[in-house]
Amino acid sequence: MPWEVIIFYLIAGVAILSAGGVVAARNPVHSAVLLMVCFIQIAAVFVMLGAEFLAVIQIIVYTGAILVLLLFVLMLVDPEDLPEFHTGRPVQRAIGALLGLILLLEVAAAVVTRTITGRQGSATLENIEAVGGNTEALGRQIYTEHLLAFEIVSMVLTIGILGAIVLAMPERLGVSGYRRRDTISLGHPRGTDLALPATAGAPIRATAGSKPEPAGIGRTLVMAGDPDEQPVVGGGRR
Amino acid sequence: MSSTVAQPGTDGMPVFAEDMPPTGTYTISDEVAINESERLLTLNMGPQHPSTHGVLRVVLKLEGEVILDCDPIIGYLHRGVEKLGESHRYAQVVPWTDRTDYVAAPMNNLGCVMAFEKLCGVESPERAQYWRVIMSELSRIASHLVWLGTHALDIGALSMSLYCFRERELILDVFEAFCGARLTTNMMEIGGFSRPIPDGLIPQIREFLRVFPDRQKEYDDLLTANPIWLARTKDVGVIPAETAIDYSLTGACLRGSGVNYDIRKAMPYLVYDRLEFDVPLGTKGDVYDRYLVRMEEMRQAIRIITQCVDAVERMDTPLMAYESEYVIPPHKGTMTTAEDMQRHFVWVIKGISPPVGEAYAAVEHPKGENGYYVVSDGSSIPYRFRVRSPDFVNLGVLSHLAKGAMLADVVALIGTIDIVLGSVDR
Amino acid sequence: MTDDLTTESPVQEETPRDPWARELFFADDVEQHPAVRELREQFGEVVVDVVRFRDETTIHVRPEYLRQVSDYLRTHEQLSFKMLIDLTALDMLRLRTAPRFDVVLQLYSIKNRVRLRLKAGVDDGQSVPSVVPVWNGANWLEREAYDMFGIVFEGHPNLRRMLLPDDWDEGFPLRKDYPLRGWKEYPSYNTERTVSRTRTRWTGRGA
Amino acid sequence: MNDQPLWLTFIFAFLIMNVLLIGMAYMTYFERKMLGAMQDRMGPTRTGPKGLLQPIADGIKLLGKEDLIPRAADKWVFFFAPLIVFVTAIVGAAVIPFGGTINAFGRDLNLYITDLNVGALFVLAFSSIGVYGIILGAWASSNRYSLLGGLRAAAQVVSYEIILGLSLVGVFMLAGSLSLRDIMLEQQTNLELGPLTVKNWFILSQPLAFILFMIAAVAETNRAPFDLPEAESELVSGFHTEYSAFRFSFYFLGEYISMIVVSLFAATLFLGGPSGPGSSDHWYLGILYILIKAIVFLFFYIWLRATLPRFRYDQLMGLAWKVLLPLVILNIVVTAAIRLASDGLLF
Repeated sequence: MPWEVIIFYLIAGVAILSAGGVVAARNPVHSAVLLMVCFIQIAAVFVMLGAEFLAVIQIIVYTGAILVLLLFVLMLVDPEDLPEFHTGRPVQRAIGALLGLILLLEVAAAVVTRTITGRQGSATLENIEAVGGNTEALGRQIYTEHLLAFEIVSMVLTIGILGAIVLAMPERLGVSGYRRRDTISLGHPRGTDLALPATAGAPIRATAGSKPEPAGIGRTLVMAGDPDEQPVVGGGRR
Repeated sequence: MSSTVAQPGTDGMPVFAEDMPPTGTYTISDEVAINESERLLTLNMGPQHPSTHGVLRVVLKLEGEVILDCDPIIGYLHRGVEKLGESHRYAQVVPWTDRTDYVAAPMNNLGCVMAFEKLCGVESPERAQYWRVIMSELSRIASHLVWLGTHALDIGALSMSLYCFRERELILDVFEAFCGARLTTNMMEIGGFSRPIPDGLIPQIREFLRVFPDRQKEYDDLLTANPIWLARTKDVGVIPAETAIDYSLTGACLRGSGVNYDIRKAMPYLVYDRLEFDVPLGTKGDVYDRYLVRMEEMRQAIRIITQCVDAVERMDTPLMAYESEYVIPPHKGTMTTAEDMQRHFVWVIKGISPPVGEAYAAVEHPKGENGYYVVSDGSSIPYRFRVRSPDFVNLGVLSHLAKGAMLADVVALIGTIDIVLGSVDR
Repeated sequence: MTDDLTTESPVQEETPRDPWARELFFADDVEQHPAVRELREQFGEVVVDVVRFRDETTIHVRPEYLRQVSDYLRTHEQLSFKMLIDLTALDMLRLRTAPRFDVVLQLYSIKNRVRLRLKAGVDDGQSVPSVVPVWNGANWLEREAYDMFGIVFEGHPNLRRMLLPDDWDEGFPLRKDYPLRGWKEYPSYNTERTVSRTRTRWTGRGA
Repeated sequence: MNDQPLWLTFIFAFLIMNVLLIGMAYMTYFERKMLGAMQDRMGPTRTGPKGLLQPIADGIKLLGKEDLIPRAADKWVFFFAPLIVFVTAIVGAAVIPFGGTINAFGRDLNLYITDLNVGALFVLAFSSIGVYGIILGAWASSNRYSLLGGLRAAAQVVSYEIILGLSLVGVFMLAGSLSLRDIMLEQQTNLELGPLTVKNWFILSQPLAFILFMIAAVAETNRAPFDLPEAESELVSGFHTEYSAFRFSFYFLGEYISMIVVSLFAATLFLGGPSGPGSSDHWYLGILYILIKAIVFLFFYIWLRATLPRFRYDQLMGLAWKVLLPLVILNIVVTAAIRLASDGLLF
C-alpha cells in the first residue's frame, strides 16, 4: 500500500473519531477541543489533495477564529447549567439521527454519481497547472466568474456584523448600566445613589494670587502659596 | 437603610472566651443579597497579590472586566500599635511608629514626638526644627519615590521602579549617616535630637539636591507625556472635590481634587511658616492629577530642603531642649559624674509623666494627614495612643472609585491612593 | 474668603469685633470660641462640657445628639467644619465611673483653618448615632471603633469587624480590661528547643 | 528550488529546531542582560562566566521543580495545553528561508525546510492555533485569574490576527506570491530610484504595513505593552498562574520561540531575509544577516518591555479595531491602486 494512502486513512480515522467525540463528549470544552482536532485533520486532507491554500484558510478561519470565539463562550458556561443532551427527548434524537443520515446519503449520492458518470469539471489538474497553481486558480474563479456572488456574501457578512453590534449595544448600555447602578457594595454606605459613576465635580475656580501652571499634558496645577486661598467652593454632601 | 444587628461585647471584668457572646456578626444589608443571585464573577484579589502593595485584600464582583462591586478587606498586618503604645513608656512608643508607615518612618516619628511635646509643653530648639524639616522632606521624597515606582510598575512601566529605588537609596544613605538606620529610623526624640549631626551630612544632602532634579526629569520623560500612561491615568478614578472632603481624604488625594489643605501651610508646625514653597493643587481629581501633584510635591520638597540646609549650615545652637524636665538629660556626663549618671538613669527607668490632658498633633505625611492623639492620665505610660494614619482613611474611598471601573483600573486606583499596609493596618 | 469677613455685618452689638475672627478660635476664654458659642445658643443643654487644653478645644456633647451637632457644625455657614479628620474612642474605665467610653471626633474647618474636638460619652451597651449620614469618611472609622471598643453605632450601614478577623470571639482589644496578650492561651513558639543541644561540628556551639 | 531527499530535510529541520531551542535559552539571557542594562543593573552574573550558564541553570531548575496540578483542574486538557503552545511555535519556523539553494558537501542543499506556496499564511495559521494552548490551559486551571487571562488572550489574538494578516496583503501584492521563498527572492532584486540603487526590501515600499505588522506581532506574541493575558500586576500570571515546573517551561519556551519565529518572519518579509552585502556569493553571510535582523527585532521587543506601561483591555481592543484596522485597509487599497496603476490597468 502506498504511503499516501496509509497516511490518508490515518488522518481520516482520527478525523472521524474526533468528530464522533465532539458529539459524545460531556463537557462542551472537550467537544470544542475535539472539533479543533477534527478541523486540523480536514486541513491535512486538503494538503494531501494539493489544496494548501484551502487548508491554511480552514485553519485560520475555522480553527483560529470561529472556534476560538466558540470556546470564549463555552469557558464562561458552567457545564452543570447546560441542558442535558444525552438523556430524554427521544423524538429529537430520532429526528437528529434521521437528518444526519439524509445528509450523509446526499453526499454519498453526489460522489457516487460523479464516479459512475466519470464526468469531470473544469478544475482538472492540467487546467490548474496552466493557471499557475491552486491558489491562483481559486483567486481567478472567485474574482472573475463568481465576483457577484462573492460580493453578495461579503455584504451579508457585513450586515451580520452590524446586526450583532446592534443586538449587543442596548444590552451594554441599558441592562448592564442598570445593573451597575443597582448593585450595593459591602463597603459602601448608602449604595445606589453614590454607586453612580462620578460626575463632574464642584466647579474649581482659581482665586487671585494662585498661579495656574501648565503641567503634564493638557492639565494645569494650581500652585497655591496661601492657605486661605480656596479654589474650591462648597464641599460636603447635599 | 437596614438597621444594625451587631451586638456589643461584654463589659466589666475579664471574662474568658467561652463566656463571651458571639460578636463581630455580619451586618449584611438586604441589598447585598442581590449579588448572590446575579451571575457575577467574584474575584478575590489578595492578600497575596503582586499589586495590592502588601496584604490588602479586595473582593471584586466582576461582569466581564467591569467591576460592579468592590470590598476592600484589611487587617492582615494588624499588630496593635495603639495597644502597644498604651503599654510602653512615652519614649518607648516612638519606635513603634516606625513600623506603621515604614517607607516614611521619620515622618511618623515626627508626628508622634510632636504629640508628646505638645502634651508636655516642650518646644524643640530652632536648629532641631530645621533638621526635622530636612529629614521629613527627605522622607517625603523617599515615600513618593516608592509610590511612583510601584504605581508605575502596577500600570506596567517596569523600569520606573528600579529608577525610583536608585534615588531612594541616596536618601536612605542620608538617613543612615544621620541616625544609623535606613528603614526604621527612630530618628526623632522628645525635645529635639540628642546626638550630634555628623560632619559630612550637609555635603551629602547637597549632593542629593544637585543630583535629584535631573533624575526627576528622567521620570517625567518616561511617563508624563507617554500616551499609554495618559490613557491609563487620565479620567480614571475621578474624585470630585466634594467627594474628597466627604470621604475625609487628605494629602495628594485631596489636593489632586483641588482642595487646598496642606497642614504645612494651613496650621504651620516646625519652621514651615518661614519657608517658601507652594502647594500644588490638581484641577480634575483623576489619577493623572494626583500623579502630577505628587511629582510637583517632590520638586517643592527639594526647594524646602535647599532653604533649610542653607539656614542650618552656619547654625551652632543646641539641638535639644535640655532645660525641660521631660527631655532626656544629656549623655555627656553620664560616664564621668555620678549626678549626671543618676539623672540619666532615673529618666530612662521612670520615663516622663506628662500632665493630665490630651493632645492631637498632625503632620503632613506624604500620604496625607498623619495624626497622633495622645491622652495622658499623669502616669508614665500614655493612657490612649491613637494613630490616625492617612492611608487607612484614604483607602475608604476605593470601593466608591472602583465601581464601574475595569479590572486593570483597580491596580491603578490602589496605586494612586498610595497605601502602605503597615500604616493601614497598624 | 476675605470678602466674607469684611462684608459680614456684626451680629452682636456688645462685641464690636468680628464674631467670626480667627483669633476667637484661639482665645483664652473658651466660651468665646465661635463653635462653643453657637452650639450653646443652638442646642443649650446638649453641650455637657467644654475643655481647653494646649490650645485645643474639646466640646463634650450628649451622645444622642451627636449626629445633629455634627451636622450643624458641618453645614454652618461660618463654622463650616466640613472635614471629619478622625473618629475614635476612649475607654475611660480607669479615669471615671460613668459613662465608660468617649467617642472622639476630630473636626477640621477648611474655611477657618481650625480644629475642633467633639466628645460624646457612652456607656457599654449604649449605642451612639452613626455620623456616616454626615460624613462618608466615618464609615471605616466607626467600623474600626466598633472593632476595637465594641461601641455600636446606630445606623451604620456595615458595622462589622475591620482589622480583626471576622470570627474574632475574644472581645474588643483596645478596652482597658483587655490584657495585652489577649484572653486566650496561644501556643508560644521558639520557647522549646526543637533541635538537640549537641554541639555542631562546624561552629562548636550548641545548635 | 530543487527536490532533495527527505532525510536531508529532516536533518535540516532537526538543526533548526535545536538552534531555536538554544536560541530561546539565550534569548532569555539576552533579555535579562538588556533589561539590566536599561535599568541600571547587572543582570545575571553568577552562573558561569558573565552569567552565561544562567539559562541552562534555569532550565535544569524548572525540570527539577514539583509539577503541581490543581485538584479542580481538568487534567487531560491541563496536560495537553502547554504542548500546543510549544509545538505550534516551533512549527512556524518550517517555512522560514535562510537562503536559497547552495552547493555544499558535493550536493545541492536547500537552506529551508520546505517551500510551501502559502508559507506566509502557514505561519499565521499556526500562530492562531497556538492561542488554543493559552485558552485551554487557562480554562483547565479552574482559576479565575487564569480564566480572565484566557478570555483576554482569546479576544486579543482574534483581533490582532486580522491586523497581522491584512498588513501582509500589501507585501503579497507586491511579491505576487504567498511563498516566503518567492518573497525573499523578490527582495533580492535591485530597485532603481534615480541615481540610487537599493535592494527592493519591502520595508521601503510598505512602511505603514511594516509598522502595523510589528504592532500586531507584539500583540500576537503577548508581549509588553500588550501582555494583558499574563499581566502580572492584575492577573498574577494570567493564564499560567497554576502552571509550574516543566509545564510552565513549555509556555515559556513557546512564548520565546514564537518571538524568535515572528522576528525571523518579519526579517524575511520586510528586511529582505538573508539579503545583504556579499550574501549572494557567500551563503553563510546570508544566514548571519537574517539572524542579525531577527536580533534587531528581538531587541525591539525588549526595549518596548523596558519602556512602556501596559494597555488596558478596552484600550487594546479599541486600538485594534478603531485605529489599526482602518489603517491596514487603507494600506491595502493604496497598494492595490498603485499596483494597478503601474500595470496600466487603473486608468
